[in-house]
Amino acid sequence: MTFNRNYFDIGRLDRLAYGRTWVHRLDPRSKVVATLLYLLTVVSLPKYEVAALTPFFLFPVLLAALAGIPARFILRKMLIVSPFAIVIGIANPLLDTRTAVVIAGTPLSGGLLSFFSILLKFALTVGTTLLLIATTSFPGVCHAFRRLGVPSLFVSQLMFLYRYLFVLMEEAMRIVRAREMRSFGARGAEIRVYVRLVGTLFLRTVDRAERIYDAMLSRGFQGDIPTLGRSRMAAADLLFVATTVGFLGLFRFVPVTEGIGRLAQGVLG
Amino acid sequence: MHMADALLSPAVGTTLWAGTAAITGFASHRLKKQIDDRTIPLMGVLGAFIFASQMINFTIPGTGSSGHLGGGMILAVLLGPHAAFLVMASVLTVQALFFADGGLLALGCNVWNLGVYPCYLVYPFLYKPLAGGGKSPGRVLTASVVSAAVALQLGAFSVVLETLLSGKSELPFEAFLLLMQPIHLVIGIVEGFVTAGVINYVRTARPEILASMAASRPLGRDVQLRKVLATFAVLAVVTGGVLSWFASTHPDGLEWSIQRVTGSDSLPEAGQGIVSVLKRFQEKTAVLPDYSFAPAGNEAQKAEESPAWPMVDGGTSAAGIVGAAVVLGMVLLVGLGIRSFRGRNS
Amino acid sequence: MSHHIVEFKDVHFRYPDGTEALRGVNFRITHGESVGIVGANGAGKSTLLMHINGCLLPTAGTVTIGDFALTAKTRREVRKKVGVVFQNPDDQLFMPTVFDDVAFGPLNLGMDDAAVRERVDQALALVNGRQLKDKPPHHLSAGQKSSIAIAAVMAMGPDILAMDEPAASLDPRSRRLLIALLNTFNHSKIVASHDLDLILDVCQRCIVIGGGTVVADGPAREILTNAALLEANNLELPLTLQGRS
Amino acid sequence: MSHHIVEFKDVHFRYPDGTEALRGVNFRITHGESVGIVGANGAGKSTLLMHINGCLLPTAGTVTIGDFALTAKTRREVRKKVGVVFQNPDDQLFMPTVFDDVAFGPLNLGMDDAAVRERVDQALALVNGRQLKDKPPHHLSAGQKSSIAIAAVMAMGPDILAMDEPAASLDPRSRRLLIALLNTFNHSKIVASHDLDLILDVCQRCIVIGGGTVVADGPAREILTNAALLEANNLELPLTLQGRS
Ligand SMILES: Nc1ncnc2c1ncn2[C@@H]1O[C@H](COP(=O)(O)OP(=O)(O)OP(=O)(O)O)[C@@H](O)[C@H]1O
Ligand SMILES: Nc1ncnc2c1ncn2[C@@H]1O[C@H](COP(=O)(O)OP(=O)(O)OP(=O)(O)O)[C@@H](O)[C@H]1O
Ligand SMILES: [Mg+2]
Ligand SMILES: [Mg+2]
Repeated sequence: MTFNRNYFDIGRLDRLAYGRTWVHRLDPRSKVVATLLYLLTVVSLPKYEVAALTPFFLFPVLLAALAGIPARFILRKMLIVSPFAIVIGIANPLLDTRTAVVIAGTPLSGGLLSFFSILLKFALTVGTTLLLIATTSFPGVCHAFRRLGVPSLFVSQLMFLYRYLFVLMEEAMRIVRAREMRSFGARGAEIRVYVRLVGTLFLRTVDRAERIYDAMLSRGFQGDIPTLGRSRMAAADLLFVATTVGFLGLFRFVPVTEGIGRLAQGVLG
Repeated sequence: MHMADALLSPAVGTTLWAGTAAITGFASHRLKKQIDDRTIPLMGVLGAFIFASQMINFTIPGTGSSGHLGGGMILAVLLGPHAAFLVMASVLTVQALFFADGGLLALGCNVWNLGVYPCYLVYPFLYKPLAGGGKSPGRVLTASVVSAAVALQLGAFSVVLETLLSGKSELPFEAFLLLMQPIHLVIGIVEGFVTAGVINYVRTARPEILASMAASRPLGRDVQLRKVLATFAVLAVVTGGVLSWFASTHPDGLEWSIQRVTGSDSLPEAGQGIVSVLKRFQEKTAVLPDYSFAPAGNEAQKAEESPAWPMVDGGTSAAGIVGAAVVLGMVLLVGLGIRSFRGRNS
Repeated sequence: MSHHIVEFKDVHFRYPDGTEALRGVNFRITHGESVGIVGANGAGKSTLLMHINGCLLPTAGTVTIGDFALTAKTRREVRKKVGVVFQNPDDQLFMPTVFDDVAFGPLNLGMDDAAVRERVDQALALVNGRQLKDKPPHHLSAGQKSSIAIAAVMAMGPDILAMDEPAASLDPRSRRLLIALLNTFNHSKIVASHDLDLILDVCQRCIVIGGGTVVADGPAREILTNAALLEANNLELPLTLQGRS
Repeated sequence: MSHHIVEFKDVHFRYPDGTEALRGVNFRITHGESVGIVGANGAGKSTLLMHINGCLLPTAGTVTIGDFALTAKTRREVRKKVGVVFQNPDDQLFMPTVFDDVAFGPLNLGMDDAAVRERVDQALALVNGRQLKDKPPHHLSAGQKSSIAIAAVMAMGPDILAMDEPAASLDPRSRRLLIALLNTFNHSKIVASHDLDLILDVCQRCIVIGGGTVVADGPAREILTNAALLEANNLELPLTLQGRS
């Protein structure tokens, strides 16, 4: 059943992508470029940086809020993402125990700081990537890739993969269901049966590819997947990218958090 | 074992991005000339198949845990290296985008680890010789198990290197290696068995499919193989060069770990870091501040000449924490505000 | 004896992507009844059928089969009693030959080889499919696949039979045979279909599903002649009742 | 002008596994005719349809479409004239959004962007599907998928339309809409189906296929009321003609 969950989750993510807010309507290229710049900037922050990472939450939070993406859904998806980074990062506090900073009399080790840093980066990168799909749609991202110069053969793969992902996953789910129904938990999950199931799925996939190819030929396919000239980058897109760059530059190179902290301390104190 | 954005440094990420982008271009170019256009939908649908097949699981005998099909190896066998590589790259792209598994920056690493090795290294040099014509189920089994295991070992090893070179993790090299390699040996062997099973099943059920696929993939002919190899070698050298340059200028990753494991116990109380005025300036202007102009020399020296990070000063740090809390609060408020505004309007 | 009872009590089901496919379904089918489930595309018929043997479990409400409330724990037992034939026969034939496929269920029930062979033989005879025994399923025509999928379920000797759109790709003779087959099966049966004539031939009772709830429930003859009700649910009079000018 | 003629002359076809699916098929369909193809499961209907635009090429005999004998060389030309909708709409909607899918054909015909947009718009309007433009196909219902598959073919402006079992999973209302849609298309059309009532509603002529050859060929009304002929081919009277006691 865990797989079903996974599957339905991407179904939901996919559905969100067909929303109609102005974030959704931005040119996919501008969102792809902005996201990549964002990721690079976040990742470029030094190992022990914690406080300076916090302003970067503004970007995903703004995007999610403006595009009407339910925050809880994105958060839940973040939890089921492979925890590799966290598993690796959790070793840091154990290994790097040198005191790096003393705050209000409490010594904090370098490992602890770098672990927090990894956690924050994890949240920022994963959340923003999910938001890219949730606001752009997968076909949108593909079109953006193509127009940003990614080889068209590769992009065609991606589009077919996306289109048939849902079809084949449902097929696989129905196969699993059929097996479950007639196996009573007793047998039916051995490698031998498994290999046949996957083999069958494979054969049917190949047959399906054949039928798809026939359908493509029937509609004049000549070896290249044609595309229509899509939307042009509008003023809104340029503005969006420019704002993003400004935002990234500001938070990357100016210690904003610290300043705000001082200010707050000043006000309080 | 997808490499993750959060563990990555921009240098490692972009280097591998460049490497895999080059290979993607190369593979597309090659394929465009070779394939009959029937292969285009086939590749796409097989990518979806890799996902779908992962929804079906089996119980690993004697353990009660369950496994499923990997991807790179079986694709290489069925489609040949170029097509398999592109499909694998698509699969990983979808994982990065839809599941945020790995992430966009780490995509380069992941395509390298899970696509380049099985398709361009293991398949031509290990699988093909071992499997022979692929007619004998026994040889296919041996070849698949060995290939899948080796491919995954290479992949796992690369994850270790990439992580350590990125310098975000404190895990010592050897410990990390010990953590990664054995697990992936087991996974690789299981994957090999399954791969062989499926290939042999397909061969008995519909021999014509494997035959027709083989027909549309001329990589077996060695002229091209040599070119592939040359390209691969060049890329490997470039990547290796960049990585090792990077490693040598960035001591807080690999070297430090090794040093730590080899037991120079006189570890400094304070961390290494970026301190000098020049370096602070650097940090504020360069995109990759950690990596350029890093003073050569080993950890101990550095620690001696530099005060603790980041200029331990209760005030500053406390200000950092307070600031972080305030910033997060403001961000949250902004989000909630927009949401309730939208809610009222719709 | 409550053995072959199927009871839905306020069953709700939401697909994890948010689609509310069932919104409070209530009915009770007693032993020996034959019930047709009809409704528009997307009304929730298939979703409902998948609840009958626990392929899906309700998000709220309860499904009771015989003596068991259907839960993740009891569904294994329940599946021995309930045979379900789903909409797409392709997905149900997963073994390399027709014989292997029909034998899969009986083998998993732990029968010995001879008994399995006999079961398979009987089940194939039931759908006129003996000559297809050694064929691989992917080389069958659409209608042949449907027949085999039915045989595979019948081979397990179910007490309750549920079928989703069983006649969609059958030729008229095979459809007629299926109707006859269903009429000889005298335990409870539940058939979801757009083929209202088939429902009229096979079922005494008919449930109309619309928007995830039961819109109407009554004698098939009555429901399927109620033009206004049918119209409102994207249906129309069974063709045999429409006649032709 | 022989433009929209479809002619099969002694067409044989054997699948690679040895199954002889067609064994000498002969017929000629002239411009503007609407022809139903009926027959038992496995009779060879789908196989026949795949010959009409050269997805399969005869092992022996010739298929002529308009002025061309269909060969590996001419089939590209032929495909511009012949639109085929196969049995499974999922296999025909292969692009990631409805718009892209419908635009695929016109783009391949080399039209410019504005013309393509217009074509797509018209084709979608034809099937009442304009509002689905930006949806991905996997968010469509079965009936919607069928409609879009038809729109995608219609967007190429075919002179001849061939469809394999177009109504199989549609609810009665969607089926009725499809019948109306087919009746507005006034070039040649060929429909293979087990739904004899649909054939009767849409086609003037009917060809019965049995065992890979043409068993009967004549006016639909005549063929589909010939009980003995139908019986011999696993068929039966259309349900609307059967009435009910
Ligand atoms: N896997 C799924 N994920 C999300 N929503 C689904 C899924 N399967 C079905 N649905 C939705 O649930 C609702 C009920 O679907 P269901 O398949 O039960 O309808 P149905 O009555 O069987 O229709 P049909 O006559 O076309 O077979 C529909 O709105 C459908 O879009
Ligand atoms: N790919 C294939 N390989 C081998 N034999 C096939 C293949 N497809 C169909 N056949 C066989 O060819 C014959 C004709 O099949 P076809 O699919 O044309 O029948 P059909 O009239 O469309 O049947 P249905 O009404 O069930 O769709 C059948 O005997 C079938 O088993
Ligand atoms: Mg259904
Ligand atoms: Mg057919």
